This record gives sequence, structure tokens and C-alpha cells, in this order.
Amino acid sequence: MAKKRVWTAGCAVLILLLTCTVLSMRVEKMMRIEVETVTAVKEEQDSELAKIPISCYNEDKSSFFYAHERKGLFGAELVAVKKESYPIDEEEEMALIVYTEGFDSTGMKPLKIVSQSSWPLEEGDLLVLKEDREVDVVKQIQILACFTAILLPGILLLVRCVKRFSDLRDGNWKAGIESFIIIGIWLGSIFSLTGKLDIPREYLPPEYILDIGFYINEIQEFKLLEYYGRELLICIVCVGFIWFGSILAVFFCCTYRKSRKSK
Amino acid sequence: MVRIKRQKRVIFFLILAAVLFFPVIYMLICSVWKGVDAGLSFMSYYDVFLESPGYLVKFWRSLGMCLLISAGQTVLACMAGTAFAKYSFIGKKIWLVVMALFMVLPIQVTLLPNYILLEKLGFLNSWKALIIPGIFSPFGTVWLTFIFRSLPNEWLDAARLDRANQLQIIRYIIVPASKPAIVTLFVLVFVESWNMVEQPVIFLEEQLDYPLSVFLAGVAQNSIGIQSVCGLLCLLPVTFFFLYYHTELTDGLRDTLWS
Amino acid sequence: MKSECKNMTAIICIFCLLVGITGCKSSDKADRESKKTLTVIAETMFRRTVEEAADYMMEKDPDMEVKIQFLPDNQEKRETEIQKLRTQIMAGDGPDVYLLDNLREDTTVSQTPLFENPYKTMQSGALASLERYMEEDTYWENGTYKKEFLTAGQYEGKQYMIPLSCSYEVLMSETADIENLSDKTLGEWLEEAKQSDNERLKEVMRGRDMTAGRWIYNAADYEKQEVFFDKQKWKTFYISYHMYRKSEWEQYIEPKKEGDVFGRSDRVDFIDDSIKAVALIPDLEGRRQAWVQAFGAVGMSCEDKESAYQFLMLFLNNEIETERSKQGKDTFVKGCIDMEIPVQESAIESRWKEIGISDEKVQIILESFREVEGAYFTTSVEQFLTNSVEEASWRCDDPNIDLTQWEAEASEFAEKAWNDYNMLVSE
Amino acid sequence: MIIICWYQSRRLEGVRTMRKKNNGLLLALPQLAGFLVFYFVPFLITVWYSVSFGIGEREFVGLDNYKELFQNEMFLLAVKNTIKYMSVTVPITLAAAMLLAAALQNTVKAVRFFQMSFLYPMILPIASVVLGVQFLWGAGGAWNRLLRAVGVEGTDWLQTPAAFWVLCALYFWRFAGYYILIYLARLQMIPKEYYEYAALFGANEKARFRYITLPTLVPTILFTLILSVMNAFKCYREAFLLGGSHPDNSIYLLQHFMNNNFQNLNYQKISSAAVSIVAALLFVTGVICGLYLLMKKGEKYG
Repeated sequence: MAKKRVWTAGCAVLILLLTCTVLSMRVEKMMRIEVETVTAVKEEQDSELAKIPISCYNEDKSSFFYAHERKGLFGAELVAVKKESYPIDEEEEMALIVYTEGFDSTGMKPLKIVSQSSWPLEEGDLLVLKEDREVDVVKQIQILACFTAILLPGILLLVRCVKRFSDLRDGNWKAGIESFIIIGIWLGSIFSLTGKLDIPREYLPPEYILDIGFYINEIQEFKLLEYYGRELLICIVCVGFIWFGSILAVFFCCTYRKSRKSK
Repeated sequence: MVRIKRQKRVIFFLILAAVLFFPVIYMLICSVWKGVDAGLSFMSYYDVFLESPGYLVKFWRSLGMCLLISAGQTVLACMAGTAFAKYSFIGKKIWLVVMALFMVLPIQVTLLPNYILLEKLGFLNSWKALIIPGIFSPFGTVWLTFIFRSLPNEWLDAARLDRANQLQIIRYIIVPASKPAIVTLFVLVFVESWNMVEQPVIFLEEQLDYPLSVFLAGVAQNSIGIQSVCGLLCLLPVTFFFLYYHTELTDGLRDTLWS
Repeated sequence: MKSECKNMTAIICIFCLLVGITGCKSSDKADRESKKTLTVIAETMFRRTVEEAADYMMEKDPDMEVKIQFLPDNQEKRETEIQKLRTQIMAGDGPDVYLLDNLREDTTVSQTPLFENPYKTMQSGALASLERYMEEDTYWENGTYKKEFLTAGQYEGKQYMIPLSCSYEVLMSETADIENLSDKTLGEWLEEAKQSDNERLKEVMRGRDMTAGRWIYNAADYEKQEVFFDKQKWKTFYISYHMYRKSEWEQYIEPKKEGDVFGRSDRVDFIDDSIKAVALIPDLEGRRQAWVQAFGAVGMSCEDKESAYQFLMLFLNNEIETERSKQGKDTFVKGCIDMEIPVQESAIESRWKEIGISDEKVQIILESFREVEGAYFTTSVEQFLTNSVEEASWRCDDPNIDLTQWEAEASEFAEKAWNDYNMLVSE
Repeated sequence: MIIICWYQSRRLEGVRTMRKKNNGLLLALPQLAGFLVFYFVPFLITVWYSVSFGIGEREFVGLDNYKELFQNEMFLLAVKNTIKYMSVTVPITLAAAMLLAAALQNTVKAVRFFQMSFLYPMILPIASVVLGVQFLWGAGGAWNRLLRAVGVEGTDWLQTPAAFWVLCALYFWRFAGYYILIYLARLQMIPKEYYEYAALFGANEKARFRYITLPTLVPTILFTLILSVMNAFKCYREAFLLGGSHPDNSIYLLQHFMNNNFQNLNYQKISSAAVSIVAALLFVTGVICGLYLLMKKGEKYG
């Protein structure tokens, strides 16, 4: 008997870790800070000086960030690197710097200097170039709603599949394959759903995505409830409906199996 | 009198448990405790599990590698172990002594010749460089030879009467009889290959391919929290193996063979 | 019979299993590249000069390809990179030319060097001896290279490493009354500083803790396996230095004029017009030596040692400079690989003239350069001494520190240094 | 040629027993082949490195490296320290592991639940181990605070010769669980009937341990002896992190010597040191096997 319980516990932990891996891939992609970059532009042809916007520099004007491309786990990624540099002087809102400072150490490739970023940058943050796209809040809410919708039925399905998984140990292959398929569907759905999510970085907290406090005061601040109250209501109703339906289904098939077994 | 004896023994094992569980408790504290001022914070768990897939991908890679090495080595050790213990072939004694001796060579010595050999075989910069030398390590063979030597020969002769070939003998007689040893070997080799640090650094090119153990061996003080979480991550498979094979490890010969 | 053939099939399948594992050896060695390749390993701070030299080398010799690998600055990446490089070198396919920076005694700046201890690396046979090429090269006769520096890179009479830049500490005083210090030891300088009113001398003597590793130059001879580190002398100087520093600290109110500091450690390239005379800072035995900063060497496993030596010499002889001046272009490589003090007088002259230092000052610099008796490689022991003394001297200003505390510290540091020197020498 | 005809002669005169001669070769072939390729050939490369000099094309120098090695005073100090280190740690760890394994063998099953925690010290990341050691024995560590409370002035244990005992404690703490597991695995395979049978004849606990548990453990003890030498070399990372590359003379072990020479690219010294270690161990195991066979000829059992 103990073997069975250990095997199910092991599978549960395995599934949990797999979901975490998939989720963390998506979280990392979502949490990339959107930036606008600019390259050092020469004033006239022969002068040694170049101009970059003042906003590139931090408060005490001692350094700026540039986007450096490096090879990550899943293809190339942009990372923020700090560079020491002091502006020679500042016109209205452009800073004058030595031309070579705008280039990387080999002096050939111009640096993508970060002029505008959604959150204050730190060394090593992942970046993504900001493309201005129109954000359809309603669609986001719907995706979020259906993501939460599939959570409960998904978990119930997984619990059932973990039980079926233990039959695999007793050697019946059919149960094993079936539970593998369920896990595959679960991970695929999470991956694709969170993939469609496209929330602009300003609405997400600075560096800790589960920062509930940030979300609450964001809703109060933007008074989201008034604008999108109606859609929110519809989604909550659907989610409630789906959850209730799945609980009913589970209850029903339990009683059915019990009656079949007692016959 | 018996009750005092039992109390003495229970106290003794409580101390033993405290000493042995100290590392786990210590790691739990390290992963949560962020210094006197910061107090408790679950940030390192968030960093490892949710913030970026880096650690988890490394964990899967390390897990896959260690499982492959342990499985491969256990299977080969069973075959070679029976050959050394029960059968005879040319120079068996010399092989055994040489194998036992070569387990002792320290890592700095074997690193360079392995590098030269793997470069000639073209294994460098791929997982093969770590796994295949691990599979053929003599540790499992030498140990299982000592274990199988104690099994009585009558069982083998009985099996041979039913015309069982060598592999069937191993599968049905020798492996069930020494299940505690084989499970322990599997877990020991798993832990051994989990702590591999020098080989990946030398044999693999990019930093991204390194398994989790290279990160765990780093001494950067600021990442103690994350290292403790990864250490706990590693405890999961080992604990799972032990719990799963608990009956074999504790009940010994009698139950496993005849059940 | 049946079991025999079963055995045979089993053997065959095991055999192909092993071949499968060990096979797949793509014979990439077959298409030997027609071009000769020269692999160079260099520090990232030499990037500009090394790349320019590589371009020049490829122009001069079209079928020669120069591949440069730079040691990363990030400490963790550098650690793994060096570990990999060491294995490759010992396995026989290391780089051909080494252009490395020696260990710096100030840990805030220093990074792990590829050759932990250059003296030991010369003994390990990883580097090729360069006598053969140096005889044929005319540079060593008519060039202005300082021959004493070459002894640092020699082992058993063979020249393995060539120092490319060095560094030494000087006292730069506005008044010319420091001739009497020229042949004294550091201890006598301390006594002199107590009575004299030369502000610069006082500052320099107060700043001795910043380079405590240099109180005794070249404290060990790795070839004869002897250690010259005189513990007693070091301890007495430690105590007298701290007493002097404590008394000075109490009277030190604030800098008299702009530019004065409490403790100072100068180098020749900080010279300005107000300097009248320059004197090299001696060690406790009265010797005046510089320490090697950047150095070059050729790997033993290099096939074409001739062109490797040529590439190495590009940083000393002015071949690039003359070639580029014919084409009317300017070049970074002017007889030195980095911004430290060059090892030849022609390079010193050209560098300081270019910066616009008056001829008279340039002569003073050359004068101090000629005074240097030799050079040596810094090791981890000097680094340990500099850090521990610097830390100890910070506590010098709280009043209840007394003699016994200094004695304890002095003997602890001296003992550890003596122990480490012996370990390094005899390992 | 000689081997083949020697082999043929043996086959002819051998009586055809139930077990055919040399049928084990097939079973052991993959392991032996893999061992040859990945462990024996590298050892030959090491031997070749130890008798030659230079990098790239190496020329044969015979035993110069060995002569130089045995004149090297640091190597002799390292060997002395390592022997002292092993002679202290190995017996204590093995004895403690054996007693604990025997004690754990026939106890309540629930207690056996702790069996998995024996391996936890092996898994703990090195950084937190060193952090723990510095916390306990470091300059401002708990041990010093305790001593100061008692009134004795605590020193920084890690620099003094006492660091040697810290290292021994580390070895014991880290590998005791490892050996307990190995012994437990062996003891599980003794059928319970032996113990009941002995109890019938009135053998008390000590006698049962002496006459049943110990004799069956002797081959495994031989194995763990070799294992403990292997693990002693694994402990170098802690020693390295505690004492740095040039620690106090009392804890300067063979691993430090090898690591420093690896840094200095002097592979000749490491390979000659390694070959001499293997030769020494070959001699020691030869002596032990001789004794074991002598003892075995004395009384037949097992």
C-alpha cells in the first residue's frame, strides 16, 4: 500500500515541477522590461562629439544602460548592461558625449542605449524592444478569465490522472498512456493560453509578479471596475459556471463508479 | 528492565535523527532566512520556481543525466558483478584488483587524460562526455561482486536445471536476492553524479549547458538562499527513491524473495 | 551448437554497441586547413593594441590567420575559462602566443591570472624557450630594451617570458633636496621623514601601507629555492611605521594646500611641472626594483614558433609604427602593450613627449627608469601582505591600540608570509 | 602466442563441470570494455605523462620526475598529513558506521525511516557547508562565543593547527551516512534464521554481533576501506574553501599539492604523484589480501 501512495506523491510533485517550468518560461517572457533604444548620433561629420537624450542617464548622471544581446536558453535575448560615462555638457534635453563612448569596446558596433524604460532598470534585467501596439483590455480579461476557468477542472483531471498513473506501475499500459496524454494537454493548454496573454509591462509589478498589493491599488487607481465592470462580471459568471460544472461532473462519475463497483 | 532499554534506544535514535536531519533543517533556514534585518522572505523560492526557467531547466538536465548514469551503471554492474562473483574467466582476480584501484584516483589526475581521450573520440561539448565515463565507472561492479559472492551457489544450479540462460538467472535469482544492495547502489551513484563539478566545467563549452551542481558549488555569498532551494530540489528524487523502495531496504531477504 | 551461435550473436551486438558509443569520430583532422593559424590569448584590456597587431600581421603575411581569444572580465566566467584553458594547455593544444597581465597586489583591481605563479609555469615546460629567435633578432642589439628585466623571465638560463610593461613607485618632490636619499634603505627613509620638513616625503612614508607587499622586493628565488624574506627586519619596520603613522595621524588636521593627502603612493606618469626631482622608493634592503605588469610568451605546443615570436615582438620593436607612418596612418602600438610604464627608453620618451611633458621632465623620468636595478613577478604572498597590512592600518587611529597589538599583528603576518613563500618555492 | 597455448592446455585438462569455463567473459564484456576505454587508457596516458617532460611533443625522461617528486619537501609533508588524516578519520568513520548499522539493523521499522537522511550530508551544497563551518568554528563563531562565556579567550580555529580536527569532523559528518547505508545494504541480506538459531544457543547480543554480523561484513569492510581512500580525496573542496590554496602546515593535504600543481600547469608532478599513490595502494591491498587469504585458510565459513 505504501508504494502506491509514494508513487502518486512522486507523480504529483513531478507534475507540479513541470507546470512550474512552463509557467516560469511565460513569466520570464512577460516580465521583460519594455525599452526604447537610441544610438549615438554624430553632430557633424568630423566632430568627435555625439548627442544622446538626457533621459538615458540615471539621476546623478554617472552612467547609462545599453541593451546587450547574448545567447540565452531559448535563442538570443537582450540584457541591460550598465556603462560608466559622464556627459560633457547638456543642451536643452540632449547630452553631449564623446563619440567613441557610444560604441562597444571593439569600437565598431554602435550601442543600443536605453532612452526610455517602463520600470527603473538594474544590471542584468531582461529587455524587449517596445513596439507600440494597441492593447485590447477586454481581450486580456477574457484570456485571464478562461485561464482561471481551466484551473480547477485541470487540477481535478490531474488528480484523476495521477491515480491512473499508479495503475501504470501495476503494468497496464493503457492507463499510463492516457495519463501521459492528460498531462500533455494540461501543459500545452497552459503554455498556449499564457502565450496569448499580452499585458503591457507598465501594468505588471516592478519585479515580483505575485505582488497582490500592486494589483489592488492599480485597480483602485485606474478605476478599472467602472470601465470594464460589465465584461468582468460576465467572465466571473462563466468561470463560476465552469467550476461548478466540473465539480458536478466529478461527483457524478464518482457515484457512478461506486455503483458499478458495488454491483 | 526492557522498558528502560527501549527508552535508551529511542533517545539514542532521536539524537541520531537530529544530527542527520540537521542539514535539511539548516538548508530550509538558509533558503528562507535573509539575514537579521530582512527577516523571512520566500523570494528565493520565487526566483527558482517562477521568475526564470534557468534553474529548473538545469534541474531537469541534471536529473536526466544522473538517472541515465545510475541506471546504466547499475545494469552493467549487475551483469559484471555476477560474472565476477559466480562465473570464472581469464584473469578475473587481476581485473578486480585493477578496478578497485582505479576507483581511488583523485579527480585532478583523471581530468586531463579523460579530456585527451574524449577529444580524440569527439565527445567534447556534448552530454556524452559526462554520461558515458560515468556509466562505466568500476564502483558499482566492485561492490556488487562483494555482495553477490555471499549468495549461495545452489540457487544458481537450481535455475540452471530449468535451462535458464545467464541473463534470466540474473533477472530472477540474483537481482531479487540482493535488492537492498542494488537500490542503495542506484541511489549512491545518483548522489555521486549529482555532485559532479569539475567534469562539466572542462568538457562543456557554454555556461548554459552546465548542470545544477556547478552552480551549487559556486561560493558566491549572495546566492546562498537560491543554492539552498536548489539543494532541497535535489533532495526530492533521493527521498522518492528511498520511500519507494522502503520495504526492500528494511525488510531484508526473507520477504522479498518468497513474496 | 545452438548456444554457441547465441553466444556469437551476443558478442557481435555488444561489440557494435561499443563501436556505436565510441565510433562517430568525425575525422575533422582530415581537411588540414591550408592557412597557417596563430592562436593568441590576451587580456581584454590589451584589446586595441592586440587587434591592431593582428591586422598588421595578417596584412604582412596573407596566408596567416590570427585568432584572438580574450579572457573575460566577469570573475565567474573568467574562472571557468581559465580552468578550461589550463586543461587544454596541458593536453597539448593550448594557444600559441600568451599576452597576459601579472597578478596585481591590490585585490579590488586584480583578477585570477592564467599563470598563478609565472616562475612555476616556466618550470612546467608549458612555454617555449626563445633564445634561438632572440639571437637572430637585431632589435636586442640596437633597441633600448632594459636588459635587467629579461632575468625575471629566465629559468635555467633559457628565456621563457619577455616582460612587456612594468611598474615602480617613486617619490616626486617639488624641492631638489632629496639627493641624499638616493642610496638609503626604506628604514632610513622613515627616520629621514621624521625630521625632514619635505611634505611630499612625509606623505609618501605615511602611505607605505598601501603597498605593504613591496616592503621587501623579490623575496624568493624560485630557481635556487631560497627565501630572502627577512622576518625580523619586516617586523621592526612594521612597528616603527605604525608608531610614525599614529603620531602623524594625531597632528594631521587637514591638507595644507590643494593636492596634499595623508598617505600617497605615486608612479612616474603622475608627473607634472611642479616636480623638481624624482627618487625611486627602496625596499628594506636598499634595493630598487620594478615589478612586471604585462608579459608575453610562446606556447610549447605551437607549430610555427617563428611567426609567434614575430607577433610577440610587434609590441616592442616599432615595425608597426614605421609601416603605418609610411601609409600616413596613426597607430596605438608604440613600443608598449598597455598604459603601464614601458620597458624601453624609446617608448617612454615617445609616450611622454606625445602627452606634452617638457623635455626636462622627460629626462627626469628616464633618469629614474635607469635607476631601476631589475624586475620581478608579483605573487599571491605580496597580495596577502598588502591587504592584511592595509586592513590593520585602518585601525591605527583609535587611541587604545598599543605596541603589543602591533607586535602580535606583525609576527602573525610575517610568519604567514614566510610560510607561504616556503610553500610556493618548494612546491 | 604463449597465452593461447597456456589457455588451450588448461581447457583440455579441465574437467567439464556444471559451469563451463570462461562463460562469464560474455557477461562482463561491456563493463570490462568500457572500463578499458574510459579508465585504463587514461591511466596509461597518466603513466606516459609521468615519465616524460614538456607539452606538445614530449621527450622521455625516465624517472627524473619521480626523483624530483620525492625530493620535494611539500610533497612529503602532504603525504605525511594525508596519512595522518586518513589514519584518524577512516577507522573512526568505518567503526562508527558499522556499529550504527548493526544497531539500526534490527530496530523498529519506523526508525528505519531515517535511513534516507543518511545521504543528506552528501547532497548539501558546498557553500552552505562552509558557511555552517565558519558559523560554528569561525573567528566570531558559536564555539568562540561559548568559550568567551566560559572565560577562555577563543581563537580563530580555522587558521590554527586545530583546523585539522575540523576537517576530520567534516569528513566524518559527510561520509558516515554513506558507509552506514553500504553496511545496512549488506546486513539486510543475512537471513533472520541465523540470528534466531544463534539465540537458541543462548548467544547474547554481543556474541551474535561477533560471530554472525562481523564475519559477513569483512569483505564489505575491505571495500569500504578502498572507498574511504577515494572519498578522502573528495573532501578537498571543503579544505580548499576553508584554508585557501596555501593553508596552515597541519592541513596541507595531497589534494592541495595536486590542486596547486594543476594551477601551475605542472602535470608531470601530479601524474608521478598519482602513479606512486596507486603503486603504494597496490602494495597495501596486496598485503591485506594476503592476510585475508591466510585468515580464510584458517577456518572455512561463509
